[in-house]
Amino acid sequence: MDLSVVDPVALFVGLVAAATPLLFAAIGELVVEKSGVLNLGVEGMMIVGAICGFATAVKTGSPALGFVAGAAGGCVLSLIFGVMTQYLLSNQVATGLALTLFGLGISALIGQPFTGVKSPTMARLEIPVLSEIPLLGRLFFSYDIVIYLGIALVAAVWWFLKFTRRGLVLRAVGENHDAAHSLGYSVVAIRLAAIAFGGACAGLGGAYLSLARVPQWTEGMTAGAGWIALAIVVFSAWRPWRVLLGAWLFGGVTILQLNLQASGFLSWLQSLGIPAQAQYLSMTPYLITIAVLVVISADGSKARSNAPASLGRTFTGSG
Amino acid sequence: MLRLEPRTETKTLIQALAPAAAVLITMVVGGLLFAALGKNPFEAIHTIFIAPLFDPYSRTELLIKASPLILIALGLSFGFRAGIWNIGAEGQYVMGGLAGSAVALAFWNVEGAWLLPLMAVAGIAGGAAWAMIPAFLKIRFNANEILVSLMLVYVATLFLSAMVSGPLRDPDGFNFPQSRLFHDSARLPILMEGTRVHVGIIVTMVAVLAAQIFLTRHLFGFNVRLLGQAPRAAAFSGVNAKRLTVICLGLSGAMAGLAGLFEVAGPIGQLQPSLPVGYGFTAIIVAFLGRLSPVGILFAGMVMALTYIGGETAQFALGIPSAAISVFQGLLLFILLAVDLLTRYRVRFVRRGEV
Amino acid sequence: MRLVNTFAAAALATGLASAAFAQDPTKVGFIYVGPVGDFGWTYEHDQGRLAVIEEFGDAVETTFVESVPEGADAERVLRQMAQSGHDLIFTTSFGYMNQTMNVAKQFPDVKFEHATGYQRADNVSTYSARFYEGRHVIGLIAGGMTESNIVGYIGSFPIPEVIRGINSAYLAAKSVNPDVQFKVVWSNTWFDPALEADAAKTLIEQGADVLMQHTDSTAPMTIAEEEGIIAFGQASDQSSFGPNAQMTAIMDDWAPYYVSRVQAVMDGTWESTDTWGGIDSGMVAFADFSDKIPADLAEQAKAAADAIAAGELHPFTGPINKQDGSPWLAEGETADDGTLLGMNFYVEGIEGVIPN
Amino acid sequence: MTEPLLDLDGVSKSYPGVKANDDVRFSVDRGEIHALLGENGAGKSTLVKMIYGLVRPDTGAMRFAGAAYEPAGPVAARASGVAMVFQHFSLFEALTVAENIELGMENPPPRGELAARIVKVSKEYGLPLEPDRLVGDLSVGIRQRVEIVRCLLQDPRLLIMDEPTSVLTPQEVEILFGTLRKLKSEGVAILYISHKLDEIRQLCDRATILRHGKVVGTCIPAEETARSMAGMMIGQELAHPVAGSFSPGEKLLSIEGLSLPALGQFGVPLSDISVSLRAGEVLGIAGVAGNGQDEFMLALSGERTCAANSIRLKDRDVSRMGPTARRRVGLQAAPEERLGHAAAPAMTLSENAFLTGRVRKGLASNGFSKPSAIEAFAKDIIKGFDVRTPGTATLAGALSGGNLQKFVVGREVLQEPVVLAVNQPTWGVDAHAASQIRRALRDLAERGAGVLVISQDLDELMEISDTFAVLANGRLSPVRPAAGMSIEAIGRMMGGDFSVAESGGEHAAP
Repeated sequence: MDLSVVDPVALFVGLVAAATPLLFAAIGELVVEKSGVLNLGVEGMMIVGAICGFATAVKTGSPALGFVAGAAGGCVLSLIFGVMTQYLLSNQVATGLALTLFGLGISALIGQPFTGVKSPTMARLEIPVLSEIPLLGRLFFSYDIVIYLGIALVAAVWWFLKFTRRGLVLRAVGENHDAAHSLGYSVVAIRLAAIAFGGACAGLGGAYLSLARVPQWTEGMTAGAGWIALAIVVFSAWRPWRVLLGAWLFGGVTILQLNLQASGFLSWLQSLGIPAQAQYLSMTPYLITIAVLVVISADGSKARSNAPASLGRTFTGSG
Repeated sequence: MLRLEPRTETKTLIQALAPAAAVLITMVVGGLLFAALGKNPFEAIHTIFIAPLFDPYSRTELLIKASPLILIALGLSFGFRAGIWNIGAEGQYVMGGLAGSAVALAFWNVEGAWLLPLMAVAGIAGGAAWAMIPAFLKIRFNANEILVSLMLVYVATLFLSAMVSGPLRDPDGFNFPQSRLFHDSARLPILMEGTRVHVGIIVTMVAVLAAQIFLTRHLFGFNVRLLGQAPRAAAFSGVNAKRLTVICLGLSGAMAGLAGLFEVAGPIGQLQPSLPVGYGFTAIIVAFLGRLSPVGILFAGMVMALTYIGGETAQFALGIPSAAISVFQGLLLFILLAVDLLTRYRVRFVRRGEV
Repeated sequence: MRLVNTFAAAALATGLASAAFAQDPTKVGFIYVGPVGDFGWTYEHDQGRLAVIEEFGDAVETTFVESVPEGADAERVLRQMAQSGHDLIFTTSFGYMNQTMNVAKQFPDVKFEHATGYQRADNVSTYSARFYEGRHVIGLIAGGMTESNIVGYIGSFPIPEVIRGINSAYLAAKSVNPDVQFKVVWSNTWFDPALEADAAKTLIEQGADVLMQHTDSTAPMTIAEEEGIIAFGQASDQSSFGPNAQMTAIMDDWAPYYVSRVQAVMDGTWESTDTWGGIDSGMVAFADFSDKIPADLAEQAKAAADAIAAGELHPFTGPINKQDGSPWLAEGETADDGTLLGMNFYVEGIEGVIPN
Repeated sequence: MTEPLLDLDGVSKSYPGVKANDDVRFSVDRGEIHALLGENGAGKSTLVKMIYGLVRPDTGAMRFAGAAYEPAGPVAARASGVAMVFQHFSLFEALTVAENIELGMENPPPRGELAARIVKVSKEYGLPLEPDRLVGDLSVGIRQRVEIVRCLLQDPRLLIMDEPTSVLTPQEVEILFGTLRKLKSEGVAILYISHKLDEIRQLCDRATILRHGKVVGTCIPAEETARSMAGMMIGQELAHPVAGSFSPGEKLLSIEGLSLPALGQFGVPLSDISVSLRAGEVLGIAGVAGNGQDEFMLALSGERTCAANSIRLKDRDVSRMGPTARRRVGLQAAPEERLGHAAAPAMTLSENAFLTGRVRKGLASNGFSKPSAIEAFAKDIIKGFDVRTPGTATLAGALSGGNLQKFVVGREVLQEPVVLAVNQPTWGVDAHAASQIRRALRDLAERGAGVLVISQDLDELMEISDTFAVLANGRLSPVRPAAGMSIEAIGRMMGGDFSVAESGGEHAAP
């Protein structure tokens, strides 16, 4: 065992990259849930974003266009969910699950000609002077531009929800759709917009996976990232900056367990007879999420829990 | 301006016709999809929807594939009716299968007629115990059961993975992450020679019947419906909402656990990390497609199984890629959910502004 | 195509062909654990299937079902294939073993070929490739080319197949570079591009400048290319993902085996066998060597491959001790297949324990 | 300025089965506090919803500030200068005071400025607020301030206040009145909805009185007595009790020192209620809605359990029993809200018969329902109480209000309870059905049961009650014989002054 090879800076740099697809999907779903809608189709929207982004990047040679197409793909898929749940009043849980199934299928269908194809590489953003600062340079200035965009998006969502009127209306709709309706706000239109935004973000997350993190197209490549995004939103207690923290936690645990393996630490524990299987480590973020949920729910005052009170409830527009 | 109004009476004709109409629409849309892929649409639809019904072996497989879906969906339907959202049936299914397998593996060298019932009890207990976690956290801390049960799916799947590559791994299996094969007295008896139709299917059918009776004829079903439709009327009637929450979650967990056990002790015959194949999630859709009624779930489970089995045949018989099959399934679900709307709401034209 | 024609002509000439034969092609089924688009394990099996079509043309009809989970569904798919007139079915994942055996029992007239398994019956053959032979060759290149003396190895599950590969590669690498060290990371999955990419990055961060993988996606190769280190393709020639990074690839070439087995069915000479093919059989092949490999090292590696093919060299030739220092193979002794098939220990020099 | 600010000309609105407003005409001037007075169900809420744009009138026209006024929705109404404070506030608990106020404004100033203005305006009008507090953490009185300040910040020309004082303490009421008078002095018109006569006399310049959806009169409250206004509101004459000679039988129900905390933000706590009910007695309980009626019913039905020994049926302590157990011993209840509480709308009449009839009518054995017995019971109710319905398979929600009410009351009466408590038994029911229901309740008492009727319809209470009490602010007045109650006494009791009841009554509570 040699823990000294685990470079904390490298660990951090690795987890930031690993967390980015999760970050996009989760910050989008946060906005959706803040408007009172539970869309369980994140996985489906991500994978559709992954293939749309990849296919477009390959066809046009432009990763930037790929990201735009990824967002558009996720957005279009999410609008199926939006129309079904907001106009046709179908159950959100069932529709979201069907969306995931549909998204996995359609992405594989679109993706058939793109298997084994290499995407145009994305130029890494080399920030000339800053990235050369020892330690800090690597910690903060060694990423591709999309990672910075992801963090900027978190800031934007935070600002939008906290400081803008539209953000306030969105929160109000998610909190009490009947009261918002009686004040004259269009619950359905606001929710559709939130759903579309969530879809676009999930699509971006998927596109990051297929264009930057892996980068290639393979069927089923999201491998559950969309579900983790849902967990992150809960972990964050619906607060944007905590989404960043949650994405880093979930991404970080993966990176950490790989590092602990590579350094021989898990191996060392096992040689002592401790069942230090990687699976147990992978479980911890989910358990932490449950603990967070319990703590915020148990905090008596409903208002302080920050959970959208209308989450998952169908708005029938009567009243 | 179009407006949806809840129906005040249930029209059985519409209720019966809606799913049939949805399947028909899906056939047309799906046919177009397959035609676009350069396949003969009629042949494709026939292979997926019709052919399995006329092949004796496929019919038995239909039951085997539908059985876990139906069993889990039945359990979920009670909670859904009462407004309790267990979406972690997949995890409960895994824990049931895992607990039952642990019993089978503990007695890997002991045979006896008592073993299978003991495994069943373990399976039920495993699933129910896993569902008790969200139940407890909900009634004690008011934690959202949707989110807790969903999180626990991943915990269960990882736990299964740890178990089959750890303590429950076959010691003679070359380190492959799977358990020993169960011996015969730990396997579900086969009912029809030459098929895989096992006792679990009878249990499922009995469960459909029992669920139908309990839902329509028993106080429990009545209370569940009442709590879901009119919580205050339920309180007035004397329903203890907390206790019912625990019972509904426990019941759905128990049935998912039993389904998991049937799967490992039935068609699989050992514990594998690939045990969770999404039955717990698909069952949620099945429960809704079946409108939360046991008989409806029976049919919905069968239709769902049909598309799986027909889809496999379509792959090797017609060369339709599996991706097209899942797109097709997705379409079917969307159309069913959308058409179902017409059974619950009436579309009416209204003057603008009258809201 | 030419071969088919000659074959058909010959058949006609000798009067052996019945009308039924001409109308009733041999039906060959494949069941895959992943999508054909994984560009790894399943992809290579599907390449084998395409080779069969290429070879026999209209005389065969091939079918496949992809992404079939190991478990209850597999048995049904196999059974429906058997029932629908298939003559020969390839079951291409270890996890299909029990299902293959069950269905084979019920359809004695259908021939089954189970990849990487160890159970056989009158109508069930098994086949696998001695990938460890290939691992020896890439181990030589890795040992010779590493500058950090750290080779990163992404393993899937700690099964004998994978452990054999690690041992073989390590012994070869150490023979040319006594200071070499292997870092092994287990992914506990065969296929998860994102996780594999992360594992590759982690290994690189921890000093590896050579990557080997025993998982199925091309993600590690892509990462190696990005990070400017070297790597070896798994299952397929992955040079399109790593034009600079890939030194060579161990390719699973199932085509010769599949063609010969289909031929045997056609000829009526098929019988249950256990095939463990190595470099000599063509089952294990190499992608073109990169010109970045120093010429003498490339030469040495090629020579080793030839020697293995010729049966002059065995990658596990003593003296070899087990990890704990206890002797395994004496001087000049070579490992028997039984031990190799059940290999569950590291050889001396590899750090860490095999997870359980 | 002769033209009124708001003018309603023949406005009508019907809902299925109910004419909520019928040819309503009245006007409100600038700088006037105008009371809209009426019993519950007189049509006040529908009327103000029309003015606020939430409901559109069927016929008739409205004018506002000299122009035709047809608001398409609340946004349009607010743009015209109409603001409204709801009885049950439309506030968002998880948002702050400032955010809640911003949501109600069309063109809010920047956040910082808004917060400053909230502080300033709220102080100016004597309703100080902290903009950054979460509304969920505030008391009901403060929440109302948020609603009012939200309106004030938009410089309204007409402010509608729906029962604003029902949730306020007396001190808070004083503060509110100060605010309203200040607004009036600034030329703002206020439409003030209430049925609290004293308040209206203190505060309002004019009053329009509604009864059964129609305007029955206008007056200047300062020139009227509480009695004369009550007369207009309730009807000129009190009906004489039809109750015959009442000979009290054994004591069936005794409640002693019943106290319960309030339920929810608009609830009223019950404090120290003591009363008893004898065989053959119909006890009428009057009171303005929202004075603890719902809580009292929940305590009687068993939906909320209470401290041991506070409720006894005959000699049995039922305080800790749930609804099912109480039914078993014979204490039954019929709550006010028919749909969703007394009956499940999406269930059939048979199922609704089963809902409470299960125990006493033996409709289930071992938990399994007995369909033929249920069917028979449902048919008995339909037949016995003249419920107009195609059959027992009809959904409860499809029945008209009156029919469903007959069904609900019939369901309880036919179970021959020992004691039956009913809240608003004829609320929204046509005259014929109402008299049938009252007859049935009397008959039940004559068969030896005790009947407790809570109602806001004084006519009704006078008609069927032997004894009479008033619930005000969660307290119950002493019980008096119904015969000989004067409107004035009732009015004072409703205001919480129980001294009139204590002065003479052989039925005073022990």
